[in-house]
This record gives sequence, structure tokens and C-alpha cells, in this order.
Amino acid sequence: MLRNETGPAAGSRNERGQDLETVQLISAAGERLSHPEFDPWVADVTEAQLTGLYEDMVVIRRIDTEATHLQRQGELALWPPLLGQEASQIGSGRALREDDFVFSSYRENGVAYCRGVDLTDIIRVWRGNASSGWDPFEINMATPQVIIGAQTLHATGYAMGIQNDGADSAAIAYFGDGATSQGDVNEAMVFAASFQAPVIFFCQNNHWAISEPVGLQSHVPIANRALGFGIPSLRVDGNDVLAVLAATRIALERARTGGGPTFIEAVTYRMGPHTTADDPSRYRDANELEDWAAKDPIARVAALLQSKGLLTTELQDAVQAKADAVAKEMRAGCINLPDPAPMDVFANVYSTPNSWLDRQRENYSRYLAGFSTASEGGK
Amino acid sequence: MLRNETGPAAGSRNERGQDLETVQLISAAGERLSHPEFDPWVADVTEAQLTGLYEDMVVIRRIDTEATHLQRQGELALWPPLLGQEASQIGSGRALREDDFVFSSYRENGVAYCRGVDLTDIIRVWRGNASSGWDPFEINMATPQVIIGAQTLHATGYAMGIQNDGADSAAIAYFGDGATSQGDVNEAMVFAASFQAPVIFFCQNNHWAISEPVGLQSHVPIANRALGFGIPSLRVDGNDVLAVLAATRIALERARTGGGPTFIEAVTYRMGPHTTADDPSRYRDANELEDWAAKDPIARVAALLQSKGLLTTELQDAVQAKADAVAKEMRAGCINLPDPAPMDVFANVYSTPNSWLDRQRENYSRYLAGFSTASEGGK
Amino acid sequence: MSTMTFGRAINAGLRKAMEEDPKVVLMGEDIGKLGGVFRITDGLQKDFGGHRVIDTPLAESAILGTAVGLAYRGYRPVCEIQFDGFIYPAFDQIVCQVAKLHYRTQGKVRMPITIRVPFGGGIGSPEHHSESPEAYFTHTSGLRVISVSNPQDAYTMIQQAIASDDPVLYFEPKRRYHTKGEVDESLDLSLAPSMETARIVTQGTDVTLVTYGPLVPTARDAAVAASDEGISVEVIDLRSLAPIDFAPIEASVRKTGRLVITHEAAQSGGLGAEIAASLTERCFNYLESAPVRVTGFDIPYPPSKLESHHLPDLDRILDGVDRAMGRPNSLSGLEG
Amino acid sequence: MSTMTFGRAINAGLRKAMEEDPKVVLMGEDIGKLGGVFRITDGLQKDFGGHRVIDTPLAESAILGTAVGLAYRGYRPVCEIQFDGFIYPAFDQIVCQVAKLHYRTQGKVRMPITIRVPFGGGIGSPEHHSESPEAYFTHTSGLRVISVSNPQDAYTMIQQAIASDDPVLYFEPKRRYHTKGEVDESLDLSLAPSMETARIVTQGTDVTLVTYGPLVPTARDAAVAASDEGISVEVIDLRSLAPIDFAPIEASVRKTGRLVITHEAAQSGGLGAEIAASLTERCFNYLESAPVRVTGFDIPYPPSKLESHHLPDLDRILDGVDRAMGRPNSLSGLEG
Ligand SMILES: Cc1ncc(C[n+]2csc(CCOP(=O)(O)OP(=O)(O)O)c2C)c(N)n1
Ligand SMILES: Cc1ncc(C[n+]2csc(CCOP(=O)(O)OP(=O)(O)O)c2C)c(N)n1
Ligand SMILES: [Mg+2]
Ligand SMILES: [Mg+2]
Repeated sequence: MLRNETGPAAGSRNERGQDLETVQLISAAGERLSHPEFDPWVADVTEAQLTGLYEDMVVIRRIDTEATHLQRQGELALWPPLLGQEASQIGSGRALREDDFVFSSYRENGVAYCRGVDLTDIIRVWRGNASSGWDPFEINMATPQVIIGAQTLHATGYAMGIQNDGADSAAIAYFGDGATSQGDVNEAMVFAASFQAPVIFFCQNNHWAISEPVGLQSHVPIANRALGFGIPSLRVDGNDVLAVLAATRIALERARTGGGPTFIEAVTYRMGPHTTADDPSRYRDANELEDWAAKDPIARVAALLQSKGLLTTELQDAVQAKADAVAKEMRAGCINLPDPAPMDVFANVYSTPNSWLDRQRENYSRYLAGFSTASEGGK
Repeated sequence: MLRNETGPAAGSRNERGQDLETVQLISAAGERLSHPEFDPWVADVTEAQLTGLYEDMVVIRRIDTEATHLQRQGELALWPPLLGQEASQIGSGRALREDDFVFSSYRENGVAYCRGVDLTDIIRVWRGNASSGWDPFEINMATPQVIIGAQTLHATGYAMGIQNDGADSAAIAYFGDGATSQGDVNEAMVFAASFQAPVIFFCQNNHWAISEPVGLQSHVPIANRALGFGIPSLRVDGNDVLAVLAATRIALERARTGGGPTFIEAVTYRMGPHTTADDPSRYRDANELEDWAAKDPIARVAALLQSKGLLTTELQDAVQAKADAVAKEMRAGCINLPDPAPMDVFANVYSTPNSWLDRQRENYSRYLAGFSTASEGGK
Repeated sequence: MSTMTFGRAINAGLRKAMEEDPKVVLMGEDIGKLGGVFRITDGLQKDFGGHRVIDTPLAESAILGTAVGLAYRGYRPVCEIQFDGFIYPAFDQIVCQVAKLHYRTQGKVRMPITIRVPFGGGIGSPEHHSESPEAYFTHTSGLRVISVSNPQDAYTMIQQAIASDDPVLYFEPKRRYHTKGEVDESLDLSLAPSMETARIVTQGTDVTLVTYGPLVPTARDAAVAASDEGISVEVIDLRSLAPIDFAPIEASVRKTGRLVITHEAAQSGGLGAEIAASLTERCFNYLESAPVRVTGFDIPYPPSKLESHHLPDLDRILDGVDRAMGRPNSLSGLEG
Repeated sequence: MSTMTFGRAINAGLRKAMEEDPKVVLMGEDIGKLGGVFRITDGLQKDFGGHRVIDTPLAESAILGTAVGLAYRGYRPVCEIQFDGFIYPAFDQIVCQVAKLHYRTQGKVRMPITIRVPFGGGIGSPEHHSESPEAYFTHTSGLRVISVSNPQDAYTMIQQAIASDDPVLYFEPKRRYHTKGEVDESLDLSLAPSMETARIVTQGTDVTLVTYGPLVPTARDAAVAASDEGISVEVIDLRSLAPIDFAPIEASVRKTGRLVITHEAAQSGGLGAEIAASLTERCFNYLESAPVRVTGFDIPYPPSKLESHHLPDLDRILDGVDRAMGRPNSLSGLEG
């Protein structure tokens, strides 16, 4: 009774989140669905480009599988698989312009691929060679963020900088469903809305934060969250590469034309473990996996291509060859990666000399040198 | 064009916040307005009770004025006035039951009054005698929180405890418009929604956070914020004591009956400075003050009482006498407050002995003793 | 007596505390079905229910902030921080609320909150997963800070921490979770040594070696190695990091005249500085050489292939012992 | 040369930095029209516009987090934290991002962020408005920490901090904002002493007295008072708290053989411990007595009517000097 009585005042429509449609342009079976608002944003996608998106997804899945193997073989310490999230990462990653800037979490290796990252750079961190793999300014993508949600503020600040510079590029923050509970992510929305910064909040709702189901973080659709901050929100099928592409383009266009921030919830699913160290059988139902397997992001594009007569054997072979080549390159890069030198431990803490650290560096260098000189072995 | 195109998907209705009505039961001119959803919640308010609310508001304004005087006279170091927010504080404070628990900021001295706080206890902090004034368990109200927003989490945790205990009381968190930008406040809503905790988020939007207008924190109504967390929200005229009373009762009833959290935005105005140390003339327009003076929360109840023939000279005299007595009691309590003893500086850091602190205490005690014994004055 | 791993001992201690006091609740990320990423809370949600073993949304400030509210309500929350490097979002609630509420309310409100923090390095993890943030908390008045180094202490001290009416940071050396040891589960808590006392691990006469948590076994090994070289090292496990039980260290240093302190945290401003300064204050006339610190460097925690160059190990500790002894074969440069 | 208050000197330094580099932006709560609660940014928004003097929403983590993003974009953000006690919500961004990004990215990303923190007590304020949190930051690798004690340093060092490619915590002793002093605004920054150097305030031969920020004038007064008693005190203003410029302190202690350190922050784990430990390491054979710490107590900052009992003052510093001198008239108990 109470709920009804206070219904309208309490904005019950949003409370239940019924407003926000989950936009789909390709059904799970691979049919191209029409959507009057989203269609125009992908009307220019040629058959070659669609094939390209397919290839991208196959390649990053292959990268992911290869990295998982490398981890099992002891070549990587850890790996956070993106299996199942290929459409979210390729659809959004391919929408970006070179001068846009990406701030991601640890799971967006597919986005890094779109940015043109060197394949060896992807695994440096996970092999334990470095705290990060690439030069952010070379591919306009910050290195992976481990502190959940922290990068959303970085993206917002970067976007404030774009605005100050009068540029028409955008910043995009990638984060998970779990991250939406962090203060930082919410503060980022406050700042983005207040300054109307050209930033996109791209949330991959993969239904899990390690062992916690998304329902623990929010019992209303995550896309609703942004509305309360005055940020327009889009909810798309995150396993539908076209829908994701369209949504990201909508958001980018808004950002480039002074329209401020946009929130995108890409509804997808983490098909693998949280990381290779995780054992999902402890907390999730095998049925759930099966349901989502039927919504596979790659299979549906394959079906769509098939229906258009584009999924030829040549294409499949070519895509497979590309994926294998990429995987091979990454594996070689990984295995041949030289170990860092001991004294690297002191490098780059500061950009100018620091007396405390210099002293420690000198002492440790003398200490290490002692081992080689004291060859008869004092200890 | 962009905005239109993505309109429905972006939930434009909420983006603009048009859904949320600002409920009023007493107009600025003192007419009793009818409101089908809110009226039942104040139908039981007798004339005597209405008069009581009027008295309460006069008394806390008097307390506020007296404290401001005490500050000017050097008896208090600082005072955060509540001038203009009497209806928000009395309307909500009087809705509470004894076993509900309040977590407030520094400005809710009117709520403390409702809880039956000892008047001297109100000013202990502001005189510099203590870090807080009262025993929270005696009046079921935590002592004022200075860290903006932190108390919203405490209220949520307390409410989780109520829930675990199977009790039917509620926790209520008071905070300002500025506080809504803090991560803590947003995380509190995440937890409250997730656990459906019996907590009320009571936001006094007094339009300013020191020198910052509310528009800097949010360009949509603050009440919208909660909807995105799946928390029902009410927006009321915060200068209307009946509307605030009704909203708080609605929220309390929901909390007591397992309905979870509610957010209330009480739209009011900080008529005074942020604190006695602040100079609002540096940042705000005198016209704004004038506009709000016309919406005074006490004047409108006086007008309503007048229209009902209740605002007799006897009543006015009695109320004034009560207010004066209260002010006098507080002033006396303040001025007669003994200074804390030097060694109190060490008291209550821990609840059991701590060797580090014990040593410092002993040393300092010996040091102080030295001054009296070394009377010929080594130094 | 039973043999169990370090991790299992904490689990058993938590279980005991929950059985004995219905007001004890556990809170944290993934502590329910999963049993935590280290399985420390394994099985507890199943046995005590979701209202006592609370899987929280992903927000550390909220975990601590709601724990404060639960403490107001009479509960004794035990919060798990998933990894050391994730405690900082909760820093404000810990430093401004948990630590200060008892003082603020003049003793009216107690904060019997235990904060469990798996800490330290050596497990080959990426950034933020191997930190030693204890000095931030030992410098925060109002908190108690302890660290455990063996299964028996892990078992008893988690219970003592929970029983404490003051807030306690409980630092678990994560790289020792799989170490096995004897645990007497029948031990009467009130008879067990207080969590505030230090413990002499190995007796010695030449050098006092002070440490805690993950480096206690390393220090013990170093003492054995040193004895081969004829140096007798007295190893002390601090157990309590704030306050530190200085009396036994003082007694030891008065005997040995030499002090070495080792910890994983960065040297500058680390706990070693406090120990060196305090012992110098207390035993200046007994010291034969300056206290020596063997610590992590002043760097962010390095990538795992370099962590062995950051973490003090047996050799670096022995080098420190040499320095304290003023031995000419010391490999590193003498300070000053 | 012009005479100006401490606060005005910071304002002038900020203005100069903004004039010289269009990438310098100020961010914080109430720093625009109001000019900050201490008026340090007075007039700057009017002159440079809202895009360079940014009034931010009320969220410290976001202030620092967006500053990180701005730094990525090539800006040099100067963030004002309104009061010392409000820095903790930003702790995670400072410790995990600002401090570590240069290391994390192997030098690719610089974080030329300045964090201005009005700090310390003595102004009669309620809780959270008088804290001395510097030791949390001096223990954080990747940060530089400085504190200023006079208008000239305030003016030059804020510019040096902003010019630094590393992140700098700039601690302003708020109770000295109204102190006046001579400021040479024409001083060439590159000729001014580096912000990393300590400064000898008063020369002396018997005791070395080290301090920084708000207690520098107090220490100077103590040196004068001590000289009346025939004790010659050398006062050193650290200026840089991380890294500390140990060379001049070392030289001084080798001369005096005695060291007193004073700061407002709590003793245990405070910066004094690091100074005592480091100087003992560097000058053990020159020390005539243990380094003495005269500090705030291990308590939350007390209510203002008690703050004079918490803050070191001239008498307590003199008492510390007496202790270092081993003088029998010392009022407090000798340690150890
Ligand atoms: C501040 C912080 N707290 C906890 C963690 C540990 N942690 C790593 S990933 C993760 C779950 C994140 O879930 P989500 O945001 O949904 O992203 P996903 O892993 O699903 O991509 C947690 C809790 C962390 N990295 N940072
Ligand atoms: C974490 C934190 N940051 C900054 C401050 C300084 N401060 C005190 S009150 C205030 C404004 C609060 O505004 P609002 O939440 O609207 O409450 P109001 O004062 O209007 O009642 C600020 C910025 C603080 N107390 N805590
Ligand atoms: Mg997820
Ligand atoms: Mg306000």
C-alpha cells in the first residue's frame, strides 16, 4: 500500500527501471533487427566492416585463449579473461577515434587491441615483468587500472582537459558492474555532469564481480544509475556488436558536440572465471553459463554473415589464420620477454633524482656487487 | 538533435527530473493545500500539535539566534546556524520515535532539540570544551558529524543492525545538498538498496554548500539521485513543516514494515552564513535571500494558525516565554561550563589501557607537576 | 592440539568467535559462497547465514562505514579487506571514524571493529596486491594494530582482536597462509598471552632482531644461519605493532647492545623508524652501534619478477646483522 | 621586496605560476568567488576565469582523481584540500594513483600535481580542522612532501612545487597565514634555494633543533630563550619532509652531538621517528645523548580548549632541549 500511495512522487517508473529498453540490433540467432533510433548510427557499416568486426572478435577471443594457455603453462602469473565480452569491447573500441582517450580496467584487452597495442605489451603485466605494458600516449589508452573504479575519475578529468583545450575528442572509461558501487564511480558522474565533460561511462555489466552477482550491487538496471546524476543513459545488448557500436557512436557524437557525458550499460556475461586464479564453480550455476552460451556474441555475427552469404570458407580460413598469427606473435613475444634487470626496481619512481632513493639504490648496488666479488662466498 | 534521437532510451523524463513534484501542504502564504497522497499522513495532527510544531520552530530559531550571539560575544568559537531550516528539522525530527536513531551533520541542532538533548550539550563542541556534547545512547542520536557525508554510512549500518535484530525502528541520516557529491553518500545508497535497510536519507537542500550553489553539485533535482539506486524518493517543500512531517512518516512507515530505504529531499534555504566564520556577501546575491525570506517556514505556520484563529496573544506570549527560557538556560549552561582539565586530553582515546599513551600521560603529568613544584621558576 | 594451516587457523578462530558471541558479524567482498579469495571465511556463511557473513557490494568505504553503524547498534563487525592495496578507499572511515569515535564521544560509543587485512608480498601478484600499509595505521591514534606470524597466534589473536572493545587492524601475512602449525583450539583465551605482548622467538646474546608477520620465519632462519657464523641472534616477534610492547625489546637490547629491525614496508617513515627511535631513547647508553633497518625500498611495490629484490630476505637480514656487528665483511655500505 | 602576509605570499606565488604557464589550473572547494575559506586563492578566479580556477563539487577523491586525468592531458593541477582533516577521502587516489602512476607507466606519464594542504592546529577549531597528516605522505613512495614556514618560502616554494614534474604535497601552516614577512617577488626561481634543501634558521653549537612549518617560529623563540640559559641551539627548518635533506642536519649533529625534533603530529610513527632513526644511523658515534622528540601526543586532535596541552610550545621544546643536554632540571622524566 505504501508503495502505491507514494508511487508517483517516488518516481516508480524509474524505481523499477522499466523505462530503459535494452537495445538489440542483432538477435541471438543472428537476425538483423531494426531500431529507428539506433539504425542510423550503423547505416554506414559496410559488409566489409561487418566482416572486420567479426574478425576482431575472433582475434581477441583467440588472444584471450592463448593468454589463458600461457597462464596454465606457467608463462603468465595471472590472466583476466574477456571471454563472452568480445562484442562489448570491439563494438565500443572500434567506434573510437585515434585522438579519443581510453581509461580501462584490467579486462579490456580487446579494447587495447583496437587501439593498436603491441601484443607483447598486453602480457607484460601478467607475466610480472612490469607494472604496465605500453606507453599510454602512443595508443591513447591508459594502462590497466586495478583499483576498482578509480579510472572513471581519470577519464572525467581528462575530458575536462579536452573541454578546456576546445578539442572535439572524448574520453571513455571502461568499468564493470561491481565498480558501480564504488564512491569514485559515482563522484565521477557528479563531476562529469557538473562540468558537462565529454566523457563516456562504459559499463560492461558482465553479471559478476568475482563471486558477487550484479543483483548485490543493484536491484535496478545499472543504466538507471546515471539518470539520477542528470546523465543520459543507454542500455544495449552487450553481446551485440552493432548495438554497442551504435550506442558508443551516439555517445561520442554527443561528447564531440558539447552535449556532455553519456552512460552506456552493455549487458553481457563473463563466460570464464574472474581471473585464471578463480574457480566460479564455487559460486555460480552451470545453467546460467549455458543460457548465455546461446547468446554468444561471435556466433550471432557469424549467423548474420551467413545469412548474407558472406561467411565463406575463405573468410573463415583467413580470419582463423589472422587469429593464429596474432596468437603466435603474442606467445613469441611473451616467451622471449627478457626479465627485468634487478636495478630496474628503482627506476622511474620519480622523474627527478631523489636523495632517499638514490642512497638506497647505491647501497643495494654495492650489496649486489658484493655477491660477485665475494666469490669464495662469505654467505 | 542528438538529445532527441536518444530521448526515450536516455530516459529523458528523469534526466530533466520533471517527474518529481515538490510536495507542499502549506503555501508560503499559510494556506493549507490538499494533497491526496500526503494528507492522510498528517490527518491526525491536532490543532494542539500544529501549535506545538510552531512552538518548536520558534524555540529552535531562538536557540540558533542565542548561539549566534554567544559566538559574537566570544563565548563560542563557532556556530553553524540553522536559520531558515526550522521546518525541515522540526517536521522530520518530530516524526521520529524514541527508538529511531539519528545520524546528523553539524547543522541539525533543531533535530537534537526534538530528541530532548540537554541544552548545554548542544554548545559544548562549539565552545571548544569537548569533541561532542552528548551521550548518543541517551537520546538515540549520534553526535554531529563533520566529515561531509560520512554519517550516511553509519545510519545505513545501524539500519542493517536494526534489520538483523528484527526490530521495527529506523535510522535516519541528515545531510546537505553538497554532501550528495561525496562517494560515501552514494555508497550508502548502494548498501541501503542492496540490503533494503530501514534507513531514511534526509537531504536538506539548503541551496548552498558554503559558497557553492546547489547547481554545481547537480543540475537535476537531488531527489532524482536516489531513483537510480532503486531507492524511492520524495521531494518536499522543506519550509513546510507539515509536508516534511508527512514525508518522514511515509518513509518511516516503509522502513518499519520491511519496505527498505527512502530518500527525502527537503527543499529549503540557508538564510544565514555557512557558519559564523563565513561571509556570504562574497558569493551570494541579496535578492535570493529576499525571495526566500518570503517563504519563511515559521511565518507560514503563523499565518495558518492565524487563519484558524489559534494565533492568540496568549499563545504568542507563551511561545515567546518558552523560547526565552530555553535560550536563557542554554546561555547559562554555556557560560558556566567549566573548562576541561588538562589531563583530560588523554582520556578516552582507548577503552582499555594503552602502553604508548600511558607513558605519554605519565610524562606529561610529571612535566605539568614540575611547573608547580619548580616555583622559583627555572623557566 | 591439531595441525592446521595458517589460513585454516584464522577460519577456526573466526568460527569460535561467532559461536561465542551472536553479535559478531563478518563483512566483506566475496566472503560468502566463495569464502573469500583466500578462502579464510570458507564455510562460515553456510553455517551462520547471510546475515552474519555478509557479502557486501564492492565499496570499501561503505564496508567500514556501515561497520561503524553496526558497532553503534551493538555489533562487533569483522571486516575483510580483500588485499592490502584496497584498504585506501576506506582510509577516511578508518582514520576519522573508527579510530576517533570513542574519543569523540568521550567514551560513550565503542568501536569493537576488527579489520582483517591480508598483507605483504612474495606471492607473485600484480600491483596493489602485496603492500605493507601498517605504518599508516600505527601512526593513527585510536587504533590498535597487530600482526600474526604463526597458526597458533592467528587462531588466538583473531579472537582477542574481536573481543577487544577498541578497533583492531589484524594484518595477515598472506604468503604464509599455507604454512602449517600446531594449534591448541582448547586454549582458554584469558590464559593465552595478550595480543599486546611481544614474543621472543629465538634467544640470543649478540644482536636483537625485531620483526613481525611474514618475516618472522625468515628472521628465525637468519638466526640459525648467523649462529653458524658464531653470532647469537635474539629474534623478537612484535605481534602488536601499536602499541609496541617495548619492554622485552628493551631488555634484549640492554643485553645485546645491537638492534636490527626488518620489515617489508618502505624504509622511510616505516615502523622500523619508530622502533629504532624508541629503543635509542630507552637504551642509548647500552647501544654499541646504531640500530639497523633492513626493509623494503622507498618504491611502489614492484612487478613480481622484481619483488625478490625489494623484499628483505635471509641474506639481506644477515647483511644487516653484520652491519650491526660492525663486521668488515658487511656487503653493503655502512650508514654515516 | 614587499611586505606581505604568509597567505598573500601563497596567493602571489599561485598567480605567478598561472601567469607563466597556461597549463596550471587550480581546483578545490570554494576556491572561486569565495577565494577559499582562508582566501588563499582570492581574486584568482576573477582574473583567470572559471576554467582555470575551478570550484569543484564537494568530493575530495574526485578532486584528486580528475586532477590525475588533467595531468594525463598535460595540465598541472593545483588542488586545494580545504582542511587537513578532509584529505582522507582522497587518500586512495593520492596513494594508489598520484604517487604511483609514474612508476606504473615506467616514466611515460608524469603527475605534476600540487596538493595544497592547510595543516596543523592552534586556531581554536573543532575536530578535523587541525591535523598534521604529513607522516602518511612521507611514508608514501612516489610523493614529494614540503612544508613552508615563512612568506618568502611560501612564495617561492609553491612555484617550485608547481614546476616539479613529480607530485608534491605542500603543507601550509594555517596558524601562520597572517604572519607578515618580506617577499622578493623578483627572485629568479632557478636561483632560489631548491625546495628540497633544509635551511639553518639559527646557528648554534650545543643542540640541533629540527622542525618545520608552524613550529619554526616557536623553535626560533626557544633558541633565544635557551641562549639566555647559556645553551646554544641550532635551529633547522626542514622545508622538505620527503625526501629530507639530511646533510645539513648531519653536519649540525656532528657538531652539537645532540638532537631535538619537534612537530605537532602524534609521536608514534611520526616524522620525528624517521629523523631520529636516520640521524642515529648517520652520526651514531657523534651523539652524546639519544635524540629527543617533542611532539603532539598519540591522541585524536583534542577540543580547542585543550589544544595548548597537545601542541608543543616553547616550554616543552625547552624541556626537550634540557633532556638532550641531560640537564638535571629537566621537568619531564628522562626516557629509558
Ligand atoms: C578498490 C578495490 N577493491 C577490491 C578489488 C578486488 N577486485 C578485483 S576485481 C573485483 C571485481 C570487479 O567486478 P566488476 O567491476 O564487475 O568488473 P569485472 O571483473 O566483472 O570485469 C574485485 C572485488 C580491487 N581490485 N579494488
Ligand atoms: C570531507 C569534507 N570535505 C570538506 C569539508 C568542509 N565543509 C564543511 S561544510 C561544507 C559544505 C557542506 O555543504 P552541505 O552538504 O550542503 O551542508 P550545509 O552546510 O549546507 O548544511 C564543506 C565543504 C568537510 N567538513 N568534510
Ligand atoms: Mg563484472
Ligand atoms: Mg547545503
